[in-house]
Amino acid sequence: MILELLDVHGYYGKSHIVQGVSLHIKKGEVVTLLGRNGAGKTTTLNTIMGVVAPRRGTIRFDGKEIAGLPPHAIAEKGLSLVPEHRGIFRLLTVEENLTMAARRDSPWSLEEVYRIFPRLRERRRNGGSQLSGGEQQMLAIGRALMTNPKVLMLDEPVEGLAPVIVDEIVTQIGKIKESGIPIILVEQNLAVCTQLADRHYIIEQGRVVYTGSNAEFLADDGVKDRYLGINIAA
Amino acid sequence: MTEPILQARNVVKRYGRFTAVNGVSIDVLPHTVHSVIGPNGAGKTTLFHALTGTVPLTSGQILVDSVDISTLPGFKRVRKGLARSFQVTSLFPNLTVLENLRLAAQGVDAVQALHPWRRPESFKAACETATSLAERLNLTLVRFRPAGELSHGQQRRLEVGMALAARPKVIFLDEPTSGMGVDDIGDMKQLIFSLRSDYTVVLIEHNMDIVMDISDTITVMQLGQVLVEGAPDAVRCDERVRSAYLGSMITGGLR
Amino acid sequence: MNASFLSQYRHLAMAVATVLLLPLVLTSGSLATEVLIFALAAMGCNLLLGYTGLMSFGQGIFLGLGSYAAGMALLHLRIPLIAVLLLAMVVGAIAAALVGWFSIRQRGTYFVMLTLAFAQMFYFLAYTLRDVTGGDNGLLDIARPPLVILGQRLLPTAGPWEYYTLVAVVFVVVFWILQRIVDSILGRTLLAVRDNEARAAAAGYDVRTLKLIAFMISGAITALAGALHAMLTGIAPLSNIEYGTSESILIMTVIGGTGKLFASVLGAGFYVLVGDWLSTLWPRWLLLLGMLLIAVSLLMQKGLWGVGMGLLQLVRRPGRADDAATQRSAAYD
Amino acid sequence: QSDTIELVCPVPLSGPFAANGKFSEMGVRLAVENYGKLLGKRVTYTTMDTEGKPATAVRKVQEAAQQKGARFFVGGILSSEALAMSKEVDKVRGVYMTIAGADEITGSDCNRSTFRWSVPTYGIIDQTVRQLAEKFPNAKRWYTITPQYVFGEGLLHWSKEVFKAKGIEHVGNSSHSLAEKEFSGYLTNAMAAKPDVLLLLNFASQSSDTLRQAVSFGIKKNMIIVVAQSAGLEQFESLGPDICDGVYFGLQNWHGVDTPFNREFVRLANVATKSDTNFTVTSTYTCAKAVLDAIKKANSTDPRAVIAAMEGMQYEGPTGIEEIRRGDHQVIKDFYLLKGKPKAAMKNKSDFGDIVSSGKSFLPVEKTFCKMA
Amino acid sequence: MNIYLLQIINGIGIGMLYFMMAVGLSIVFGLLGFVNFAHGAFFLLGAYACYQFALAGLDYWLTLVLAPAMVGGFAWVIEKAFLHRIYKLPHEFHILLTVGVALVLQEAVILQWGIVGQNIAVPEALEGVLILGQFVYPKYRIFVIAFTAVIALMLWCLLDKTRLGSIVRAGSESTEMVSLLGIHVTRIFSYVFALGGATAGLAGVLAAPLRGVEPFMGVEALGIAFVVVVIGGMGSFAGALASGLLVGVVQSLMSTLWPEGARLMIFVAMSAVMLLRPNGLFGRT
Ligand SMILES: Nc1ncnc2c1ncn2[C@@H]1O[C@H](COP(=O)(O)OP(=O)(O)OP(=O)(O)O)[C@@H](O)[C@H]1O
Ligand SMILES: Nc1ncnc2c1ncn2[C@@H]1O[C@H](COP(=O)(O)OP(=O)(O)OP(=O)(O)O)[C@@H](O)[C@H]1O
Ligand SMILES: CC(C)C[C@H](N)C(=O)O
Ligand SMILES: [Mg+2]
Ligand SMILES: [Mg+2]
Repeated sequence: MILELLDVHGYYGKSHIVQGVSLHIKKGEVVTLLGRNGAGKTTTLNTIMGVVAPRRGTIRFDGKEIAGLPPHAIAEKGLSLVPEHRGIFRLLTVEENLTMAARRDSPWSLEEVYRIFPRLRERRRNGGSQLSGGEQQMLAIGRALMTNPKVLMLDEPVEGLAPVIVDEIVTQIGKIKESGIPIILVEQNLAVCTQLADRHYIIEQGRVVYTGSNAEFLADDGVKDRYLGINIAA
Repeated sequence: MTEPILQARNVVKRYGRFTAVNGVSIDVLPHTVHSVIGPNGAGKTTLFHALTGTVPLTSGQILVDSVDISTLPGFKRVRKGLARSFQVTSLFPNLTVLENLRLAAQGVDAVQALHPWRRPESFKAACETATSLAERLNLTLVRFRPAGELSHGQQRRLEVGMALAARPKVIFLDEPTSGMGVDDIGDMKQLIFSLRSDYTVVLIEHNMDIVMDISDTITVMQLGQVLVEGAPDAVRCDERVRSAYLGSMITGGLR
Repeated sequence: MNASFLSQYRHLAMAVATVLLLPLVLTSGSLATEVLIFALAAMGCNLLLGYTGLMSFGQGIFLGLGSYAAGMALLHLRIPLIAVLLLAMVVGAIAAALVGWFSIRQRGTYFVMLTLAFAQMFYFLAYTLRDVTGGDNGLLDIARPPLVILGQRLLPTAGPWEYYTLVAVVFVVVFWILQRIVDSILGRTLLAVRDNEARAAAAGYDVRTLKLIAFMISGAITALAGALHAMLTGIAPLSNIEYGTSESILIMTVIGGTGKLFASVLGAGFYVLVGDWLSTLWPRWLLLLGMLLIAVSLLMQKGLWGVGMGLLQLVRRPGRADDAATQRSAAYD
Repeated sequence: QSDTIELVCPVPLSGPFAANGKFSEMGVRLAVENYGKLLGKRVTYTTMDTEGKPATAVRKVQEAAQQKGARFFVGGILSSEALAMSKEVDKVRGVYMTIAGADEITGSDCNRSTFRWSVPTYGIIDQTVRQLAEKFPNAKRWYTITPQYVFGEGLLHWSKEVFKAKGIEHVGNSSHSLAEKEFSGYLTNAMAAKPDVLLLLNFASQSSDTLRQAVSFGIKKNMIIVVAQSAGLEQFESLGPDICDGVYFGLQNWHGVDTPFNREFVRLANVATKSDTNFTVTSTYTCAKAVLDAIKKANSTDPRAVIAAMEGMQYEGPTGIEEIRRGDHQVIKDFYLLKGKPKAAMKNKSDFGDIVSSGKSFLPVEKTFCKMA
Repeated sequence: MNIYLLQIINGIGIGMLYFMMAVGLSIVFGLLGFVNFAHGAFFLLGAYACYQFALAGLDYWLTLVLAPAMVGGFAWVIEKAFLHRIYKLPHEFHILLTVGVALVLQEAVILQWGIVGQNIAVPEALEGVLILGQFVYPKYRIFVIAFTAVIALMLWCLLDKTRLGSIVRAGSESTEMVSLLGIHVTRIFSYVFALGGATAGLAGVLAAPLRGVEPFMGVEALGIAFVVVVIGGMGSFAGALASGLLVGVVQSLMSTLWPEGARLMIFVAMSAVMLLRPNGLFGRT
């Protein structure tokens, strides 16, 4: 068990958003967090990273408690979040965006990242403000890899990407998975989720309301209908 | 044949030495959904920027109802009936959802906005637009919350609402469904489709499920230029489009 | 009953109460007058900072120009008091249009620096144009004419409290007008501009014009304060246009709290009175002022207004949290 | 009514002229503390910070007059604030004595309530420029550096008069703002004009800055440098003897001049401030003492009576017997020219130079433009 | 030699000093996004440290290293003690705080070293003048030009060519994102603030033998720094250099052409730049 959340609560000011989430992820595993808009998926990731300080509950990473640490300390331990807004530095070039995040011990070098995302190599001298949405997403993922993550958290990674690129990114996430890095994936695109994930969690109003393996989930239309509002029948 | 409501002729937009949009011409017919698709970085958003005046044109011409608006600044184009949503959410984060919508509704009326004495509440039409839009976008529950506190998906919906509130002739939606929940995507698709009766919609979308179902015309862009233009079926079957853009189309949702 | 209607008159009542209270607690009419004059200036600054999101470090320009305008009018033209004040406001608005035209293209801190540099430029301009401004000496012997309307002598202004009365009337009227403006469609649109300019432009607003209007209103009011100050002291000195004046006005505004007009009155009162008091304690009183500023920035982040509201809340109904939500809805309905 | 007589001392305690303010305060304090009882009342004083701003100065004068009924004011360093205050004190019919330099104070803007101790610009130039022009008849090319305000322009005006009279060529002038700190450009310009004499008409820290930078440009080696109005000992101490050596300084007073007042006061100051006093302390002390003396002489605290007593009054001052001229309220007194000496020649820590010449030079009242109501 | 040429040389001398005064302000602005009103006070501290060391008989060359280091350290403490707590607040609070710090420092300097200005001798090795034809120029000013040029080069390498530089620029956009990459961004803030303080302190040390020390010298330096940063473009290193030189040369040339308006012309130059390039010479759009 590389990451484990037990009854974690997270707040924005006074609003209680994450209301006792428990989940875990093992080495080499890909799990997804699903749920409607506003369910608390992003907030859960933010709570893990310490961006939102958890008020109650335990978060264990590699057996050690990390709840309460500041984000940079958590990131340093090997948790890496690609946020939904991507957070590309507009004043830095593509290459600077990548190198500033680089860790010496990372198996992901600049070359490696360019190999996965050749588009980035083409635009390496471009400022971060001059990228299209898809380019930004590639850069964000590439940059996260440069930090040598032990757990990678992707918040809606294929949002706004062209279908070919989605294919590409899904393939790449698959490769990352094969390299042994466990991934927590928040994604609205069920096709992507079910292609990649081993297990799924569904979150509703800040609580985990469903958990199941990929196979169970695929088979259970009722769950999708109930929690995600997908009317498969129609 | 009906006159196009919006015509772009040879629109070019350069950023420094880089040409993001390179001579694009499109005709948008009234009461249609005209989609613009293409790989990331093809210049779709830049085309929107240029059409709506967010950035100045490098060259080319834009006509709305045959009136040349190419040199008008963005805010004046709103009054000519163009309104847009942004790919990267752009709201008034510290104002409430209703206030966001009210301001968007009021924006078309330039003179009102400068009124230093009248109270905003007395401007009934805008308030009503705001309330009904909040309802329509399923934001009634959070209508008194500051927009910055909404979840990503809620903000995306509000983003679309901001464009609708202006009651424009032509509405530009830049990836309205990105970040939306699976359930909402269906609703949004219905919504956009229904807009067709009152407005004209220009849509950028990567969700082929939506694009193929509701578009009347699809323009496919690549490297700043138009690659293909046509009806959905023609575009879907076009080999160049398949290889440049569509791939295996897992974005289409669960099928 | 309309909630914002109520709140408007609540604030106006506070302003009137302040005007009535000052003579009871202060023995110097000049000091009381200075409080109101700087309250005007701070409100002008607040209109920019709190409502439009523009942190102007150049308010001294308008204060100084207002002083010069009033000074020159009183020295060279024979026009009634009201006309002098209006003239100063026009001068302030024009100067604001000019400075604004250059600076409002910029946002945030760049805007701060630009206005600051402009403040310096106007200082040296006034300094260099000695024939007009009197250079380092300033304009001296500025008279204080009585308030005459339609040939009717309404108010003498010679005595300190007589002059206070005039300033108090001006202050209350301006407060009321400003309150109306910030509650108006324009005021609320300015709030939107403050929040997100790009979106405001995309929603059809002419952002530059809006900001320019706010800047001009602010300039006019600050110049009015400058004119009143020139009449208070009988001089239009170079130091009114100095960068230090801009700094003081901004500090008052921040100390008071942004986004509520009356907060600026509190801020100005506090700054003027505390400064006056500290300076009698110790020649190195700026050390104390500095510490006070540090303390305010560390501990009092909603300004005096926030502190006041906090206390009020404690007294009235301890521990009610949903207040904010009702307020928000009140602002809309 | 009250059992105290209160002096108010409005001076800049903060801002660039705070040093002068501090010394002024010291002077008033010494005067008040050593005065004892006056008309059976205790003498007290309050210092008020004008922040070097005329408007603040005026407001504080108003405040003091309104709150405490204060009528006796001593202070004001900068011409601008002194001018403004003089008018305000006149409005409340008080008494104001200042050391500021602007000629208008006892000239075109003079009034019943205002008195001035320092020698105005005419006398300063007469005792410095004219003296030196006569001393160095071969020095025919002069360059001036002037601060842009009334005091500086007054000095420049009278210098030009002397130049004309003595057939001196004025090879250039650089005017600068009161905010200037960088003088290398002006000095470069001055050197290019190849003058024999560099005349500095600026004051306090600005003249120190100019002088220091001039010395670093090696100017002392090939021209005579004159500082028309020096701040005296405080300035020499801050510059150090190496820079002052060989430079001519104009002085309103000098502790080394042997007068009864100086003998007494230097001792007093050494006890109270552990230094051989300086220009600002001494001059403000003298002003305060003159006002108090006048109150004693008038045997009344009615400002009108005190003014009457002051007009024409003679007293022991730092330059010897000094007299307040009735027509313009100007104190008639000596002005000195001092030449800085090398460190090796200094007999004690305050012995920065020797008086070269001294004397009284004043325009007759008719020529001062002073018309008193 | 032509007088205008001389004034240009002199202007470069002034300009390099102005650059040194301004560059820290620009760097701190770049990362932290607010105007550090205590910047002038750091300049003041540097100058007084130089004075104090000179009194103590310390070698000037040692002072040149020690004093900026101390001022930098002091800035670091200020950052840790105060600024650190209020980064999340709007910028007006940063300004309020740094104005407060500036006041406290200035008054503390008065309490410690007195209100009267003092002179500082030029280091012996740099005494005297260099003779250029019929024109002389103090050796010390030549040294200032050379030394500042070296420092400028070092700073440029640090900020543009290193990973630290990237982080600093990234941090100016989103500190949260930087920390999500495992970088202790608040520590970087402290370093950069200290670096800004140290450059101001260094400018103070360099200026002290030229201008002496007096407690209000920081205010003037801050004013200059503002103008230089505005003209150069906020947060731009090259801009600070170019505009420092521009201001110096304008001021120096004006001392010959129209001395009354020398200061005014700086601001006229500023307006001209603003008109043509609203973001400053090297400002990013
Ligand atoms: N900064 C904030 N302050 C206050 N409330 C917030 C903030 N950010 C999010 N919320 C609220 O927290 C709830 C959960 O938001 P979160 O962003 O975690 O949702 P999500 O599951 O990621 O949704 P989406 O799919 O739309 O991204 C929402 O109701 C939202 O309104
Ligand atoms: N301000 C800018 N300066 C320079 N280049 C830019 C700028 N903005 C965008 N670009 C470039 O223009 C190209 C087109 O960008 P645009 O955002 O229009 O693409 P898009 O088609 O909307 O892509 P996506 O589907 O990913 O949003 C991209 O390669 C991008 O790098
Ligand atoms: C004689 C000095 C006190 C002159 C002074 N500098 C002034 O401003 O007038
Ligand atoms: Mg989310
Ligand atoms: Mg796009």
